[in-house]
Amino acid sequence: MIAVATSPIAYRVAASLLQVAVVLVLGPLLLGLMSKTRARAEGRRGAPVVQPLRDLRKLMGKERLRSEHTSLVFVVAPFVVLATTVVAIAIAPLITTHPALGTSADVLVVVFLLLTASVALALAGLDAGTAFGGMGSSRSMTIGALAEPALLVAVIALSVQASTSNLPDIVAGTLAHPAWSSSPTRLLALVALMIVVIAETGRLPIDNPDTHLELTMIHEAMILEYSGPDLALVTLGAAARLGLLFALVANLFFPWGIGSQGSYLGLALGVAALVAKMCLIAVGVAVMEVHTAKVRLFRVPELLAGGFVLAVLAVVTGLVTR
Amino acid sequence: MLCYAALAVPFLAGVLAAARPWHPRTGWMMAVAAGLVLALGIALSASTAGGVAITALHGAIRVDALSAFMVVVIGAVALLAALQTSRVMSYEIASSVTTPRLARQYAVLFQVFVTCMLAAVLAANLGVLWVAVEATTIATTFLVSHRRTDRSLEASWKYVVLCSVGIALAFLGTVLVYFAAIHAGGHGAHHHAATLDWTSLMAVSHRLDPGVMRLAMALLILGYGTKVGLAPMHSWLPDAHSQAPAPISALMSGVLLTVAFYALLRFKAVADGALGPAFPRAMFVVVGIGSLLVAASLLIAQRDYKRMLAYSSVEHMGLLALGAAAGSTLAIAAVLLHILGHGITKSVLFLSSGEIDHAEGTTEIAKVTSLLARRPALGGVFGVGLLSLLGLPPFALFASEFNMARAEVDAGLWWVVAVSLGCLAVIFGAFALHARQLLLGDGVADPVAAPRSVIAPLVVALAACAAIGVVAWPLQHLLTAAAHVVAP
Amino acid sequence: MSLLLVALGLCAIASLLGALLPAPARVTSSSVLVLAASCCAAASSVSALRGAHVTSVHSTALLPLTGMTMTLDPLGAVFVAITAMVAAAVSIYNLGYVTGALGSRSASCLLPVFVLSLLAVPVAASVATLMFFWELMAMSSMLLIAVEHRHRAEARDATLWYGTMTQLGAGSILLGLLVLTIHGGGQSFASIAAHAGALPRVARSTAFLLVLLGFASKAGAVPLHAWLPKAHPEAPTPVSALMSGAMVATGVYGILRVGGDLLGGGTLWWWVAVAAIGVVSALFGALHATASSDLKGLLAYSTIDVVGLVLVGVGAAGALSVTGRRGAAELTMVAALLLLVAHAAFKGALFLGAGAVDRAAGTRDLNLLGGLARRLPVTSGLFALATLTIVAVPTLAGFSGEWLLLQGLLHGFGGTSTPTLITLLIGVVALALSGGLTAVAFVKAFGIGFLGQARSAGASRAVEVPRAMQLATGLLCVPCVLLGVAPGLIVPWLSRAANEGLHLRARRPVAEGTSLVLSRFQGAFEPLLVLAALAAALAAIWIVTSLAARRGRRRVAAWGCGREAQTPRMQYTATSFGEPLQRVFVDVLRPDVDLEVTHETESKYYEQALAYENRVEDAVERSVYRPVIAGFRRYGDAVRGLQNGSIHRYLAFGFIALLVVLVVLA
Amino acid sequence: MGTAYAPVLDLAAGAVLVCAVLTLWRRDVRAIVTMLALQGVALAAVAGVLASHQRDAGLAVTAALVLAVKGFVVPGLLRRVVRADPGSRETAPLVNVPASLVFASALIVLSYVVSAKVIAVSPSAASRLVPIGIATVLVGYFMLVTRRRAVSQIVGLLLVDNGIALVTFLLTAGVPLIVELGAALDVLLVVVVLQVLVVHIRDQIGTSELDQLRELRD
Repeated sequence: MIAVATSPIAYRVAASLLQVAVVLVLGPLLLGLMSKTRARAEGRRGAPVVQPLRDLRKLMGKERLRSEHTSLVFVVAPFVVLATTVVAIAIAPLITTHPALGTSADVLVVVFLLLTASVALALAGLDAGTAFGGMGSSRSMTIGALAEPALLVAVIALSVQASTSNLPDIVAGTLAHPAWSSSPTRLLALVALMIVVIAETGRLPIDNPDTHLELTMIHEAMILEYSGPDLALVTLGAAARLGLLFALVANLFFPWGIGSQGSYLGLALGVAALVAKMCLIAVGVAVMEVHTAKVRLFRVPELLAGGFVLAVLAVVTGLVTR
Repeated sequence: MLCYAALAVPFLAGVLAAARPWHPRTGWMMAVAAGLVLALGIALSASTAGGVAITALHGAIRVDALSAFMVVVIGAVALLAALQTSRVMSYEIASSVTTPRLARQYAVLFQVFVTCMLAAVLAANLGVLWVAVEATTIATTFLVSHRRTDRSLEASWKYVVLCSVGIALAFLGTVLVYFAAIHAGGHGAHHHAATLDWTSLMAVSHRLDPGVMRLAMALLILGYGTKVGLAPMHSWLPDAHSQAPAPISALMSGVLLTVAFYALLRFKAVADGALGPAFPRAMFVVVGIGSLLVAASLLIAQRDYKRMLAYSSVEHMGLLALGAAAGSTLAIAAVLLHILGHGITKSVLFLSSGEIDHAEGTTEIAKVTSLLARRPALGGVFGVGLLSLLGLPPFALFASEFNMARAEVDAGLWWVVAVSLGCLAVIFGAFALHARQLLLGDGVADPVAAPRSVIAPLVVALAACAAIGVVAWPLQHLLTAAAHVVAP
Repeated sequence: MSLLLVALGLCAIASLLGALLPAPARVTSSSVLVLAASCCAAASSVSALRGAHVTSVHSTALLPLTGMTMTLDPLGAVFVAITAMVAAAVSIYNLGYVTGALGSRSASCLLPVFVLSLLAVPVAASVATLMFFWELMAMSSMLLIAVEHRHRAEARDATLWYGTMTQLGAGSILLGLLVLTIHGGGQSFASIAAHAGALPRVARSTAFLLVLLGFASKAGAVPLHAWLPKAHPEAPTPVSALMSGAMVATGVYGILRVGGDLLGGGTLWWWVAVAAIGVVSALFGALHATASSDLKGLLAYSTIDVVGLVLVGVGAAGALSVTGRRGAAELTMVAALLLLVAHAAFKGALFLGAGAVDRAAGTRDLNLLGGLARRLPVTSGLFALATLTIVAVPTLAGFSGEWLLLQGLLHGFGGTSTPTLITLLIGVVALALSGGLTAVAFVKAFGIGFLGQARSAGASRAVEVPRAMQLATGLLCVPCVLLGVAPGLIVPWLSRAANEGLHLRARRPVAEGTSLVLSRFQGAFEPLLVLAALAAALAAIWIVTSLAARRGRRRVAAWGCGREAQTPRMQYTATSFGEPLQRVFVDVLRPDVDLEVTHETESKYYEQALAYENRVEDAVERSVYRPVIAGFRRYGDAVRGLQNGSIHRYLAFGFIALLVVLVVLA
Repeated sequence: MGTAYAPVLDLAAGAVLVCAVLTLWRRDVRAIVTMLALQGVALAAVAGVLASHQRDAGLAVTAALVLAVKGFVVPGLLRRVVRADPGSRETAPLVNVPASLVFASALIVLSYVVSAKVIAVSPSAASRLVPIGIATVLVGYFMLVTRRRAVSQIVGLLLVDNGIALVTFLLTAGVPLIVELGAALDVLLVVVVLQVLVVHIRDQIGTSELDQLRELRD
């Protein structure tokens, strides 16, 4: 395994902050990019790419409405969602292999931080005491219950290959052994991970981010009661989650261009590389979305079960080929 | 001196009871007598614990640690039974179930019964032991049929016929032992009274003819086994125990069975000398497992709580048989502890079940419910008694059963332990099922308090049972001393 | 050790006082004494864990024909500590909780006995001593389940089930231990451990299997779990907490003590079997937890789940140590112990919280609860904390345990035998799946039970419970946080216990300072840093939003698609919340659903009323236990004919016996 | 009478067994009781012969005792029971008479096989006859199992007892006197007890058909 060279703390903190900033900005833009791509593919002009950021700004200016039954949970949840995502971003090696928390937390922490975010949101959905919130929470937790295991096993597969669950080490290892990227373990894990990412970020064919038809909503139903800045936080959290997952996929499988020497120039290079990779993934996903319809809620488990099996297969092949 | 007293006290009490018409005082007098017997038993145990044996009446009476221990058991259970007698007789007379005349007869027979059992354990001569055991049958017949109901008469008929024929086989066995002893004794066909004495039998036990002894032991186990209540000769037991008045059921289940088992222990020691342990062990294992299986099977769907207790006696006698099969000193010590613990527990249970019968007017499990709510004290005593009976700590039966199992495994009988543990689990389930019906549930009426005079002795007895289950001193010493009499 | 004996003595006195004193005094006095006892026990166990040399006492004055032997070693000390922790909280809780049945003479006499036996089992050092306290534990807990028997038929059934199954288990344990003494010099653990090597392999395996049966059923492992979902909910809350937190752990202790310590590791397939049981239990428990709508029942099933994970860890550790990977073995073993300690804390807290809810709202049925978060702020807060702990939110105790376990499994993968690899693999899978399901179950428990609108009059009238109960629940929440934020403080003790328990002699530190650092493998988790980062992020976000937000906040009616009033009946219920998952796993859960529609008299196209019922029965109980019980009942009825009252038949029994004997002898 | 000793002994012992088998054969309870009395006399004869042969005073006393108790007292008691219960015939035994006799012969064979080991210890004119005693015991037991009448059960019990007594005389020329006395007393008392019980049962339940006693069962 490759031990990460220690580098000055200032650099690492700066790197982490930069990561957070990049992902927070890039997340909404990716959403915009994806809807734009879809619009174009469907022959529409579509809203500008920066539309999501505009929406956020508008929401910040609006009033915070809360239903009379809600408790503290409803107030805290948006903050928790965004905070956990931000910390996860700070842990993950996105533009450099030396993020601040890289050595003090690993991929398991990232996975469980994401789980925390979904739990917080699901509780918030139930807090309003309405039918839709409950429906959304129930559905998203059901999907999460099947997606989380697949995610966990997929990252375990990667950890087995690198014989550590420490993200920077995995990435550095991939850099050191390009062969890893093309190993069957990686490919299986990649597919599994992509399925999970689709589920976790509520994209087609699992959830339709644009619908507000009650019976088909999942994520949107959960956050139905949110408004104003709270809604902004939740939306930003979701976007950041999407950004993080895309970035992780990008770097775990194609880590090229990530800053590994600990030089500030490297960081800039890393940012550029990251943006490029993420945009590619986003466009890819968007194109795929154009050609798929949303599946029935009770077909979703089959999809996720498939992802889970692939992840397990990834671990097995990892064990066999090691 | 002590042993004369042990025989005389209950006998004189019987004479007194016969002399004057029934009066509740008679009951208390009987209790005092039983208490004296208990005290004498303790004194005897203390003086024989060193391994010495007291003989009296030209060697007709011989008290070693084992006999002394049995005297203690008899005294303890008789005390418990006698303490309830006056109450039972009073309400039976009040409800004209019985008459003062019958009550007097009851008191006399009670004392005769106790005297016979004492004679059985104090006799030096195993023939006399047989006579005494057979006499207990006669003494108890009219105690079983005391109530003069159809059922009690039926029970006592079955009791007498089954036990007499069984015990007759035991006599045949004794005769064969005697025959073997004469021919082992060297002095031709000339018999003399001492040949059947314990000491002289043990002296020649290794020279006894195996063929004869094998037959004899088989007959003895069948014969005394009938009285002990071992399957398949157990059939009289549930009938008699369920029909007799509560104190008599307590005495029969608590000590009569174990007095017969005491006889088996003696003969087993002789047979071990002649045959080695293998054959007696095989016999005891067969009857022991059989009894456990019978008890377990018939307890599952049991409908009468007195019969339930009776079958549990069959179970415990089976456990004793398995313990005897192991035969080591530890095993026998555990067996004796079990005899004491079972005696106390079972008499407590029969006495409290008598109270329940009196209060509820039925012995059907289905018709009695939520006793804990409706009669807290009585139900509590019954429930705790059941816990003790099922061999849960801290009661004595846990220690005894654990050590019997240990000894059996040491003797290579681990499969026996496996089977018996299985049966015990089934029995536990059955008892739990019936106890739920009897004890648990909500009371319709407001709680009824049972008289303190009834509950107090039972509580004390259960406390004692728990104490001997936890504290080793001084019982352990006596147990090992007694075990050494019949175990190498 | 002496302190522990003091603790046992205090418990004994407490039970005596509980039996003798009048009503108000007995509860207070026995609770206070038990509290003192658990403090003593905690102190002694800590001293043992911090490396005080192993002490042992033997008394011939107790237990006739065997004597009593006790030894306090690090392995036992862990479990003494677990019991002490829960017992302390419970005894405080009692001061506020006790009402009606639990205040009865018998209950206040038995609860200290239960604690006593729980404290004594891990230090028992001879078969006799162990069985004595084991059975004492079984008896006291059985009677404590029955405490509510007057008003709850379920309590009576639970008593019956628990009593019978625990007795079966005890029998199998006893037999197994006795088989070990066949060649052993005696029944003391020391001599068994000394002679175990001489035993033939078959005997050792038989013994381990028998013991495993007994202990696994006490630990509530599937398929021997049938008693647990009945007993834990029916017992009075303090008893449920003790059973779920401490008693279940004794089952794991037994497996470790016999398999790891006395038999010195044994063979590979033992541990594969243990892990397999664990996997099944984890998935089964988690799944049923998602389907249950009784708050305490949900907690009971989640106990099966967590114990399953612990058994996975134990099994993996055993397998790894047998195949010589001591480092990974230590890791998994420590993880299992940490998970067990954490479970005692959060499950105890959850049960105490559930009891508080039951008392405040008068029901445990999630479908009748809701809206408690604002009525019982303290209880809800503590319950929420415990919930997050079991969901394994980072920097809380549950996560530390699962993180270590995953690390252990991950690093165990390096070049071991195939059975071990498979064990580790299914371990990972089980951990992952049960993690997701647990999240669903507990989002349901808290979200439906405490948030939203009250679904019943009882819930809407709920008022906060006495301070003592809140304090007790809070006390158990302390470890939940402590073990999560600074696991490094406790882990060295656990790894000492693990090394002693499995004879690993690995001694590779797993912790540095407050954080978990795998000295041998690449991997670390520094909860304090992560926590700091979270705090910073929260603060930053809060500041930014409160600066950016330009308008205030307002309370309005929830949006109901233009419908005015949102009645509580419109909310998702626990059943509906779990329904999608139920559909996914319908083949395992096999719910019996019946929907009956009463139509309007005018036209069958208009419904007047809908009655929907959705029951999920325990699959194992339905398909295994019930048929067996029915079989026994049939057999029992059949053999009654044996004693048909005919004296001739009775005589014939004896006669045939005589003839058989004569023929055999002839 | 040294020469006549063995044949006489054989004759007397044989008589005991014949009486036993005859009790199985006859149905009239009165006749059965008579058979029992004859058997008692025969038993006493065996004891007497042995006593005179071994010059054993104690045995002579026993013989007299046996003659008194088993020859006259016990049968007398039974006759009183029978008289109190007119028309009491062993109507339908559970095993019919021919089958019973066949079974009895099987039992006799078995008893010969069993007692071989016993005889082997000290073969003598007396011990050769032990099988007869065993057979009597078994036949008595068989009667107990198969006969419905209360009285015939008592008789069965006494057959068992006589058989054992016969074995006793033949093997060991009687057990110690104290035991002998005790045993005899016990037998007497048992019969008395049973007789009283029969009376009670008849008063209470109005039958001496034991099949009526089926109240107590599981």
